[in-house]
Amino acid sequence: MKEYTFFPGCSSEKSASAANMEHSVQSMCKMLGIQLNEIDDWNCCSASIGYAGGGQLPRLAMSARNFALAKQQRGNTDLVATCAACWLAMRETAERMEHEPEVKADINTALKEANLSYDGGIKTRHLVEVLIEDVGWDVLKSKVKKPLQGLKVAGYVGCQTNRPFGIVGESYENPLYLDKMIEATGAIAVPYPKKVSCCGGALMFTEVEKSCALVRDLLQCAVDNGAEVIVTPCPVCQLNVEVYQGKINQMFGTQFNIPVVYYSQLFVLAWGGSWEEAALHQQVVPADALRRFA
Amino acid sequence: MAYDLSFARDVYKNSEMGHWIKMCKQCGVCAGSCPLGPHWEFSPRQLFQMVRAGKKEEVLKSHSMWMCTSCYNCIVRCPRGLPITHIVHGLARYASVKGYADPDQVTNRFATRIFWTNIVSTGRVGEAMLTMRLYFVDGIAAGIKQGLEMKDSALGMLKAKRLNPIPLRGKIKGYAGFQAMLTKAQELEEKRESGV
Amino acid sequence: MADDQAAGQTILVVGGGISGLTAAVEAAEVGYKVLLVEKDPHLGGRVAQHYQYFPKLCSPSCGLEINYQRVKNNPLIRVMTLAEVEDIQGTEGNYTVRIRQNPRFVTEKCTGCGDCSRACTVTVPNPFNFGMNEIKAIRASHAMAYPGHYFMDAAYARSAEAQTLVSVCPVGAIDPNMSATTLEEKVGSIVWATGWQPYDAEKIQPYGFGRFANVSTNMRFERLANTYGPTGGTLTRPSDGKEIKNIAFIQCAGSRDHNHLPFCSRVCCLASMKQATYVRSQFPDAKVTIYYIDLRAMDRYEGFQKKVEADPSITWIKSKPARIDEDPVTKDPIVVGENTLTGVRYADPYDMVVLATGMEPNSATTARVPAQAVAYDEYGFVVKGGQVLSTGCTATPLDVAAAVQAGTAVALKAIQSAARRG
Amino acid sequence: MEAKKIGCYICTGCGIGEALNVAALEKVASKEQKIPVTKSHPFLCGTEGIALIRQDMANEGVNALLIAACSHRNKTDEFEFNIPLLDRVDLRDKVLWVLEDGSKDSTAKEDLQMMAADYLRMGSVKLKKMNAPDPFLESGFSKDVLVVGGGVAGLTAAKEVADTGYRAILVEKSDQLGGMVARMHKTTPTLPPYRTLEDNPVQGLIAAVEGHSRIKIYKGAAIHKTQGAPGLFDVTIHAGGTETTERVGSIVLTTGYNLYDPAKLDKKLGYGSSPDVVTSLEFEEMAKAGKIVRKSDGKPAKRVAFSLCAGQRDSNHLEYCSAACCSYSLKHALYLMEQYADASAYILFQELRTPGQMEEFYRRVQEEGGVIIKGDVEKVEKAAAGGLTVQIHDKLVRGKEQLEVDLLVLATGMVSSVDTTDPNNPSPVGQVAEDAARYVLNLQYRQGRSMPELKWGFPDSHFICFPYETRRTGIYAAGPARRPMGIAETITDATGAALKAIQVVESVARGAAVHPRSGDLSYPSFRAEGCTQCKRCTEECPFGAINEDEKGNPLFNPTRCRRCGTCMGACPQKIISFANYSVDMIGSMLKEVEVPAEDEEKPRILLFACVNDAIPALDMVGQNRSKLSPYIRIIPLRCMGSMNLVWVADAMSSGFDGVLLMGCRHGDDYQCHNVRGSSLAETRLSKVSETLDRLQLESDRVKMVEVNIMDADTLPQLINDFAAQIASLAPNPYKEF
Repeated sequence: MKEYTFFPGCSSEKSASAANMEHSVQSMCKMLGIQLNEIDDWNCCSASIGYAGGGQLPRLAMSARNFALAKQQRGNTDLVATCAACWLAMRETAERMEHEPEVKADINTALKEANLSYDGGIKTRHLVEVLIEDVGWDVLKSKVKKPLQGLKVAGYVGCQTNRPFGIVGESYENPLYLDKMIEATGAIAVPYPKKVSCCGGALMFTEVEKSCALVRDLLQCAVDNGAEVIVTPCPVCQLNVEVYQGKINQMFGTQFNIPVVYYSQLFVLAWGGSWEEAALHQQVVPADALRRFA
Repeated sequence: MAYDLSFARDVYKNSEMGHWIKMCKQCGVCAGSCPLGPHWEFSPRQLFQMVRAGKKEEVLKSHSMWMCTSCYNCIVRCPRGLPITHIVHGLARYASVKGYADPDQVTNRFATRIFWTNIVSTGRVGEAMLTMRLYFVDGIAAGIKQGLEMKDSALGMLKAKRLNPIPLRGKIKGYAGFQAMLTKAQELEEKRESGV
Repeated sequence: MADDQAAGQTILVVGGGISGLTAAVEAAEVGYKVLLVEKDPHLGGRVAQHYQYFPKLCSPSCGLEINYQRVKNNPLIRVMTLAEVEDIQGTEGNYTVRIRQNPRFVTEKCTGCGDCSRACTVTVPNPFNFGMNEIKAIRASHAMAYPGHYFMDAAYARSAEAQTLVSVCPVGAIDPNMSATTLEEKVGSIVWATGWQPYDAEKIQPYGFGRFANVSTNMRFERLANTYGPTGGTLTRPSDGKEIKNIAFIQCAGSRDHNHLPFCSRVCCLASMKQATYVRSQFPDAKVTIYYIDLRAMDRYEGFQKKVEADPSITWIKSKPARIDEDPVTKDPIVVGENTLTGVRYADPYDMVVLATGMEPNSATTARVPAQAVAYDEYGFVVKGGQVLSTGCTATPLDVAAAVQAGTAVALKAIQSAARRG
Repeated sequence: MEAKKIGCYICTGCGIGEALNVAALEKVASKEQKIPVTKSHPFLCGTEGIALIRQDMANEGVNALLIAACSHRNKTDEFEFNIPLLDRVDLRDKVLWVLEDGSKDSTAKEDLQMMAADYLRMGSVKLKKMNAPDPFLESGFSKDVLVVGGGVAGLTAAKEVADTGYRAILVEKSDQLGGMVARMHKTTPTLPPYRTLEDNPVQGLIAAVEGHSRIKIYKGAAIHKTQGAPGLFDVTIHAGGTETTERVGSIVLTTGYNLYDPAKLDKKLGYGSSPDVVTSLEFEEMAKAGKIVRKSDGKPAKRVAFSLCAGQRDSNHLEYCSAACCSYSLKHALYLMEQYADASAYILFQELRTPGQMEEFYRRVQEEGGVIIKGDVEKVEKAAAGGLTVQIHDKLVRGKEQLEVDLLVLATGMVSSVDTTDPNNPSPVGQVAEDAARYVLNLQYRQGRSMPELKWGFPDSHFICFPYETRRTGIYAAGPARRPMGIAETITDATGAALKAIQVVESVARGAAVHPRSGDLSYPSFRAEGCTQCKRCTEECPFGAINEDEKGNPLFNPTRCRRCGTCMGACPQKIISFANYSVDMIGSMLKEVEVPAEDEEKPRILLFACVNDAIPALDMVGQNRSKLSPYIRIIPLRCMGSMNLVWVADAMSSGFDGVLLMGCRHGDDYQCHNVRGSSLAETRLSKVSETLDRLQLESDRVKMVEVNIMDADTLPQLINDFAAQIASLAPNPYKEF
């Protein structure tokens, strides 16, 4: 059983917006024999717009605390994140501590107040990287029991899983791993040009119209290219693209009603997991298109 | 006086990643890369040249920096390797700290007053509380209106067990230390930002 | 030779493009022995692939022809094509080099009659045209190729048909069983002139080269405009053969960019201005747009810029485009960005977009110098301080005239170096 | 010299044997042309074929070869016998490959045979008329190199010449060496990582040159006269009140540049309005002196604006770009920021031009805080607090801005210091001492004392492909004298010029020509008694090779000559010729063509083609197997400039129905390797109608076209259309005679 230190992030908490991701991720890992050891007493990564309230040091310190706890609890075991924003914030913190000694010093001065310290050493990885590098495509394919034959899926990579760091070996403009995952489940990855366009991210809270316009374009593009389902690795994308469809329909007089699920949910389903194990009962837009494979 | 560099130098020194502003060669690739580009009064490269031109008020009072969705397109495309997203975040923070940023700018308000308070009060984001605070920031009436507008989504979330009106969990266990850490961090941050 | 000049020291010139060719010919015409080694089956390098030179809009073949005549008429120059320098031992004035002679599969007996090519049924993507069309597997590289005798692709040489060609050749020049040989040569000095390759446009992801049919590159466009190119010189686009009457050129596609080539490739601005004239002269109603950061028409080339600027059908936009989208229906590339002089954002469709890709020195990749002491800069250009002398675009990005100056200069340094005993 | 014995060898390979009656061709050679040895071989360029020829040379005493096979551009190595008398008749590329295959059609077969036979005839006559050139060799050739101008370019050229083992004579007009660069503080980076300023190289160069045993230096010197020709230049130098004459082989012109006069700049730039508006050179000198201060009051100058393109790229001032100013101005900004930690450097640019690795230096200057502004200076005023208020139009923040600065530095441009003049309006040669100052070399050339210019006062002649060539053989310009350039490029350029200078003296010593006919041993000889002093040759020579005596007789300078034959083409008296190329030779060749009688309805069209571009293009027509009219007969010319009108008259009087001339592009972007050859030919042809009228023939029987080497795709139509047009005219009545 392969073990990783795990940072779920706020949205993956019980009854939080990405509870469906968290639940399906757990099912998926069980099926792969992967154990995710959650950092005990982790705190928010202060991602997205934490910069404005926190500025750089408090923001970075928050991720540093999670590193420090992880080190205490699990040593240098790879730290896995499932949320794009958390993963990005952790990687940014690690990078800046590595390249900017004064930042590292200040962070540790702050950590000291919590009787903690961290001088690096833990590798931060996205769960997707674990699947590709540690598990491997062959295994991912071999697990399929119920191929999602004929299902047309638009892989929506979004921004923060893709930039500025991105999944190892993928390109910024045309990452292919998500399409490969879709195909690994036996489904059809529909080509469409907006797979790395922006959903508005945290601005969905404040610049609703502007953000909804972005999501509208994305949905339109996916639908125009024949997608029945949208799949994404990112909780921010998932939330914005799924939950706001009603609002968008009001705003633009559109009729969108397309399920938006996580890659983990697709895998669990294709690997023979139940509707519940795949947390597909936790969708706001019912994932009816997937019913036929349940 | 144009191109008086005192403002620019303060930004170089005290705004996050601000020193990179020196390096912009004004190619414009950032502007075209931004998903909300058309909504920026001044594109990143314009902001950078304005900083160098000493246009402090126009830069800091502008809403442009608050238009960043953090998509990082500009960072990966900038031919001079400027961490544009972070520079823009830095400028937003700088404007807010120096008291130039419009307090009613929605994102400024949400980011500084709601989001940050939310996470520091418990150590984690309480999504329900966050949205409530967001809706009611303009008072009860506006809050209800907002809430009603979003009620379908909210209900959907509730049904999907992805939104919990009553937070299950209070503060994180190590909250005291967490808070002490933040206080110290803030103290250091203010020192840095005030340029001493 | 001058009184105290130690004569007879051979000068090795590696690379038969305009820089190496110039170095070889100039040194030989002073009276020195030169060994010119070229990896391709023909001399001429990059310039041979160009349709016209700026600013005179004349064919490179005109100057190349006279240089080839100088080579032919000069017994002091020995040319080896399909050859690569594998190893350099020794010291200045006294080097021993190992040269790999790759098989041509056609001997010097070849009269260039073309019977074999006509008999050959196998075609391959034409490397001289960047694979934009097909060409016979046994051939001369192009119409002006020197040396003129034919060669066969190695892969084809192993085929059964290749064997049948042996009897097709009236003078028995074909030998598919030819194999590579290596030889050692003693030389006094070494000039590295391996030139450049166009930067791989696929790496500039936002511009979609390789994903979008109608996004091309400046070097490909040289072939497209050429009578001997894939379209016989008519400017039509790949997706649907439509005439290219609304075209955009994007400068600094890879150059001046820390994600790609941090340096400026010097010639791309002028090349795009030149290519704008190709389009304008072929289609009087054509429109051209040039996206640039800084227009770099140095020194006297400014006159050419002025001339092109006088054409009202050419629009200049100071902007590095952010990305190119493709219209799903028309396949028109759509250029997206901000005009930095107006602050206005644009998303403009074109029949074709040409990326002005820059010069990547071969010495950074495929033509490293196999010597003990070599000085490179961080981009892979060969600079002063090592055992070999470098010239032309192996030292810095240059236009043709400047490359000829540099090639002439290095010939003198090579003469001095050859005479020096290390 | 032993008697000429011609051997004619006909190759029957590549289908020649099948398509042509070779026996008949052999008869043409042996019986009709009386060639003593005539043979054919199935694979002449093969080992056997070559052996056959060598045997005859050894055993039969054959010493002149007529090789009838493929184009002279093929198989040059195989057919190299190291003898001066050799000609190639192209039966394959220009006959077989461009005519209809005669296997079915008897007329086609006949046309093939006629064309082949005519070319064999022309080749035979050509070879008969051809003599081995006897190279021009004189005692007294010098291999020393004169370098004029002691700046970085001159110092480099002299050093490189001397380091290669030759003697250099360096002439500098001022009292010390170093030129412009000596006035500079530091230089821009030339070595990785291209970020740091480098020490001025000039002192090191001066030391090397002054200490060199093979370099002789004249300072405070002026050249009062440059007489002679490559190998034989006699240069009269005045220095320190004494006159010396030096014999040199070649000359490198490195007189550098003058800066554009800032007083001439637009008033808005403010030069002269305040001492705090300075040129970049003045700023250099200030930095070199140590302190960067306001000229007005000597206070430290910490805020400085650098205005690029001060006159450059401006049709009212200098139309061209000075190439180096952008980098220099960035360097100046760095001087400032290195001197004052709190300095403000503003670079006002139009197009920031830092080619190649200099882009990294641009980054460095921004890293140090240098501010770039794309904008124009609109107004400069003295500021109350001292210094200046500069109003700019800022194109990036889009508006008018007021800059408060201590200094405004104007990056003025480079102007060539080489005196040039239109060769068609030469300045008179006479007593020159009094205006020695005006001229650099004071060439004692019939075409004038100056260097002919290409453009904007720059004296090169073969821009792009052969940048060192000028229109004065053996004189090479280098550095900013020939094109605006920075120091690094100047050093490279001067090294190249040094090579060319050495190359020409070595060529002269062998009696050989330099570019474009490098290695050619022939040179024009002239029959004085026939001369009418018409001066056409002396005026038309593109390289000013021919002087005149007081009576107006031409005085040839063989080592100035590029062997283009323009003089020969110009001469109405037909008295100028080369051992292996003459009016008589070409005339006899065309007369040798068998012109069919009128009733045969086979017109004949003579086609004069330039060997440089038109002939290779015609070879490609053959390679493409494109078909040409069977009525054409091609005669290659060295250059259209050698085209003598008498040939057109001869062609007409011997029954040709039309004449087509194919020369290189002329005009501003000329491609003629001899600069003016094709344009001169065109000028001469404008007078041809007279000749035709005299013969009562239509003037459109003669036509000249510009042919580019890559025109193989359009040539067939061009030629065939002309043939059709000629065919539409009545046959030339002179056929019968």
